[in-house]
Amino acid sequence: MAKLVARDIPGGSYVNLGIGQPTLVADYLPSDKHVVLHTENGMLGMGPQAQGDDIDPDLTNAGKLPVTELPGAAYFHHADSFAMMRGGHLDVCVMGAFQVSTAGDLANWHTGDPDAIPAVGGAMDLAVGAKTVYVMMTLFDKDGTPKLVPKCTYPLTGLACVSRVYTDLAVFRLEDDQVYVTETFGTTVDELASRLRVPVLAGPSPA
Amino acid sequence: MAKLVARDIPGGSYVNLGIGQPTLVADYLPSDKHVVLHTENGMLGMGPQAQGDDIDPDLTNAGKLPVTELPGAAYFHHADSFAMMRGGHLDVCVMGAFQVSTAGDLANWHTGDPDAIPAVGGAMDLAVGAKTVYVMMTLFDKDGTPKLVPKCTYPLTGLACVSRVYTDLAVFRLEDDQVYVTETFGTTVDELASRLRVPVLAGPSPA
Amino acid sequence: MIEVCGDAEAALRDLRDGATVLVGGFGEAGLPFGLLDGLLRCDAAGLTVVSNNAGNGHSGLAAVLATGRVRKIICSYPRQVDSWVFDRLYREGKIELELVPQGNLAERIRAAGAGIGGFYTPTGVGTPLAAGKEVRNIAGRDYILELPIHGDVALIRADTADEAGNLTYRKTARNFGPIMATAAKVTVAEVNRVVPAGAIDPENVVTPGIFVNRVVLAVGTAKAGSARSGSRETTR
Amino acid sequence: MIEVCGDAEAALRDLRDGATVLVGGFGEAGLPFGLLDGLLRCDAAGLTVVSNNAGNGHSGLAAVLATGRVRKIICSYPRQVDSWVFDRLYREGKIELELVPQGNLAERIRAAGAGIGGFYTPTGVGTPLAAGKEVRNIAGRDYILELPIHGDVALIRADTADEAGNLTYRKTARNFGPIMATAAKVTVAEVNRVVPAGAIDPENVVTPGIFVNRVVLAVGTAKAGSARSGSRETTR
Repeated sequence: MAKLVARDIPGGSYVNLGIGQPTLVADYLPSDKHVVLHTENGMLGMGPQAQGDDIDPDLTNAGKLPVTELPGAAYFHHADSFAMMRGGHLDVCVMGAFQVSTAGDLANWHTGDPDAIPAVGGAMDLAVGAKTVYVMMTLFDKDGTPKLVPKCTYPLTGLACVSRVYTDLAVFRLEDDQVYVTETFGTTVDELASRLRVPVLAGPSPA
Repeated sequence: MAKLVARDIPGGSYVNLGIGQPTLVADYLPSDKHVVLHTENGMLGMGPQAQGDDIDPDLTNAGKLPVTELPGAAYFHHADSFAMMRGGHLDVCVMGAFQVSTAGDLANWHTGDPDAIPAVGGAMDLAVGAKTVYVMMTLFDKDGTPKLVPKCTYPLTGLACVSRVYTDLAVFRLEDDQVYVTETFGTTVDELASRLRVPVLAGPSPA
Repeated sequence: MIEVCGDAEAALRDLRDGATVLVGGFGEAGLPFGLLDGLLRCDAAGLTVVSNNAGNGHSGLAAVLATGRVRKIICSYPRQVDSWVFDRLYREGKIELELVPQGNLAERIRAAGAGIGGFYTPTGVGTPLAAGKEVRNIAGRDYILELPIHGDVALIRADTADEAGNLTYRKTARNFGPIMATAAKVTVAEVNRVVPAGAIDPENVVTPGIFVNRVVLAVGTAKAGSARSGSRETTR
Repeated sequence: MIEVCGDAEAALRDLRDGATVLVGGFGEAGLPFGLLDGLLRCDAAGLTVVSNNAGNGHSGLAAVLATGRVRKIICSYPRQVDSWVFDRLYREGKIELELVPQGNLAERIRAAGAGIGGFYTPTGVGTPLAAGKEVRNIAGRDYILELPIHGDVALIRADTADEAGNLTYRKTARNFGPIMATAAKVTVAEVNRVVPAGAIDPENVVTPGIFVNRVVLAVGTAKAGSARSGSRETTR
């Protein structure tokens, strides 16, 4: 899945990879693609995770893991970092999700469980700020409930922000409230249509 | 007049000196007073005007004159510079004025002449931003009209912002809509009272 | 002109009950461990802490929360794998939480330092975190109104201070330091070294000295790599 | 990744009629003379120029105004001792002026780059420059609402660019450059040199490359000291 996302990120893009699975996308971005990684805790030009002696507690990513810096990196403070996001300067942001709606609404910060301790971090800022938001998630949760839904039931992160959804079974493009299936993995568009509660169309592959 | 203003600026203050006459105050600030000068075009730690080979067109003050930098200087961009002013971080600002009212209203950017080309610069930002605003001006204009007035007739720069007025004839402290004369030069409080259209009180000298 | 304090207690001497304390750091990067240790030895209670996280493990901010002297925390991401102290206090109803999206948190702190009365942000529109906030459509897009967050004291971690109070930071430990320094009545920076005025290139100053009141040298700790033993270099 | 353009015309190739052009500089410090010369050779008309001043003498911004292709100028301080060109156009009613206090001008440009929909500022309250603007009392103080200023193109002057587009500036020539770079669809920087990525310390970058699209080397001019002959250093 990370490989497909990496394939679809245009060369020369400025990209933010969310905590968890999205960080794997970095492994599939060849250096000649000139993708520059942003981490919202104040850096552009982030390199791979740090190992051994390269670990510096003052150099971490948004998941608080030690990372490295690449030539051409830049550091900045939190207001500047989020101004960069909110101002629409990032080309792509890749995030996980609990639910995505056909309109592109995103729910990925809270399950609505009243006992859960809420934490939002930078997710809402990324959702409204990046020019395009890609989501990586399993298409169904453990009990088989679809996570691509007509309307999110979990608390929202952002409205109409997701344009592509990468899942274990298919890749979806969301446009004008329509869901296009652009690729399938071991399943068919008809089969997906029968398992999801949203109408899907066989569509063109992402540009 | 510049000497008196310099005397009254507390040691260790961060100070902005407006264009024109107020720049002369710098000549009377001994280095052991540790006053740090701010120029709104992006610098703290401004030194004296540059001469000869020290002139660098990239290093100017708000009046666009070449200046120098002192040890401990810092450069920053315009949004940061005005955030510093608007955020109340400057201790003292010294400006010229066309009129000051007893309430401390300041008029110093426009004479109201309909033929004049208006220009405001950073005057309104300094008026609202600095913790204290001192004005330096002649007490009467060329035709003898007082510039310390019950109410400004020229377009305003800021409301209730001036706390002290240094003039050729006296020093005034403005407080709670009262005008205190703290020093006179070749005149008396009674004489001033007769020439001004505002009530004045003989008051304590500035702290 | 800054005051170089001998220890954290001296730097925190005017901390009062009910104060709002801005604490720099993102996770442990940029967390002022020495100042937080000093805070443990203060009496001030009923504090409001503004920080991106709500502490982890048992040291630093977590240790401060454990004293029970923090009434409220304003942050974006309280829950971490080892945020045991906060989690317990929260579940026991012993601490109030104001959850703010990270960028709105940063911008609200900046606004306080910049004298901005409020601003319209698109972040959070249509979400539960916009509940009760004014929504306004400007040029075809919805925004919510957010207000500044002012601090009484800011406790931040920097790298080098010069005697004019100018600061530099190290890598992503910069995070909230520069904006918190602008937003508090008193800003205290924990630094690795103090150098003479002029030793930092004026082009490379990140926080100008006008925003800094006091500095303390960091004491080496096993936890934070940034908390290397500090040294006061010879001054002119 | 930035594009290093051979000349100013190439850098300005997509300038269209009616565009809003942000022009850096405060007086002559930070004015991108080479780019303004290039602008003289463009056809685009009906431009709106956003800049602190309205040009002085007969070169730079004044020369651009003299072409009659600038419809409107948004600035804080148009009147200078030698702003003859602007003065004449203004008196003849041939140019529209929007006068904005300098700090509101800077903050409006920053707001555009930062995705802020509007903000409340105390600057200008009670003055003629607040006419027609919303006034709001927040926490006991009056503020006026100001809206962002977006640019189609930003023309700025920097010192060094690296091949990732990161910029540094020289002294007070920094002024509006860093905020204008964030607020335009296309940002063009006139620089003294281009160095390989990694040659600027990441701690000292003032404008990160994400905000820069194109650079051109400055050509030496007699007027501006900052416009020393540029050089492209060997790249790796």
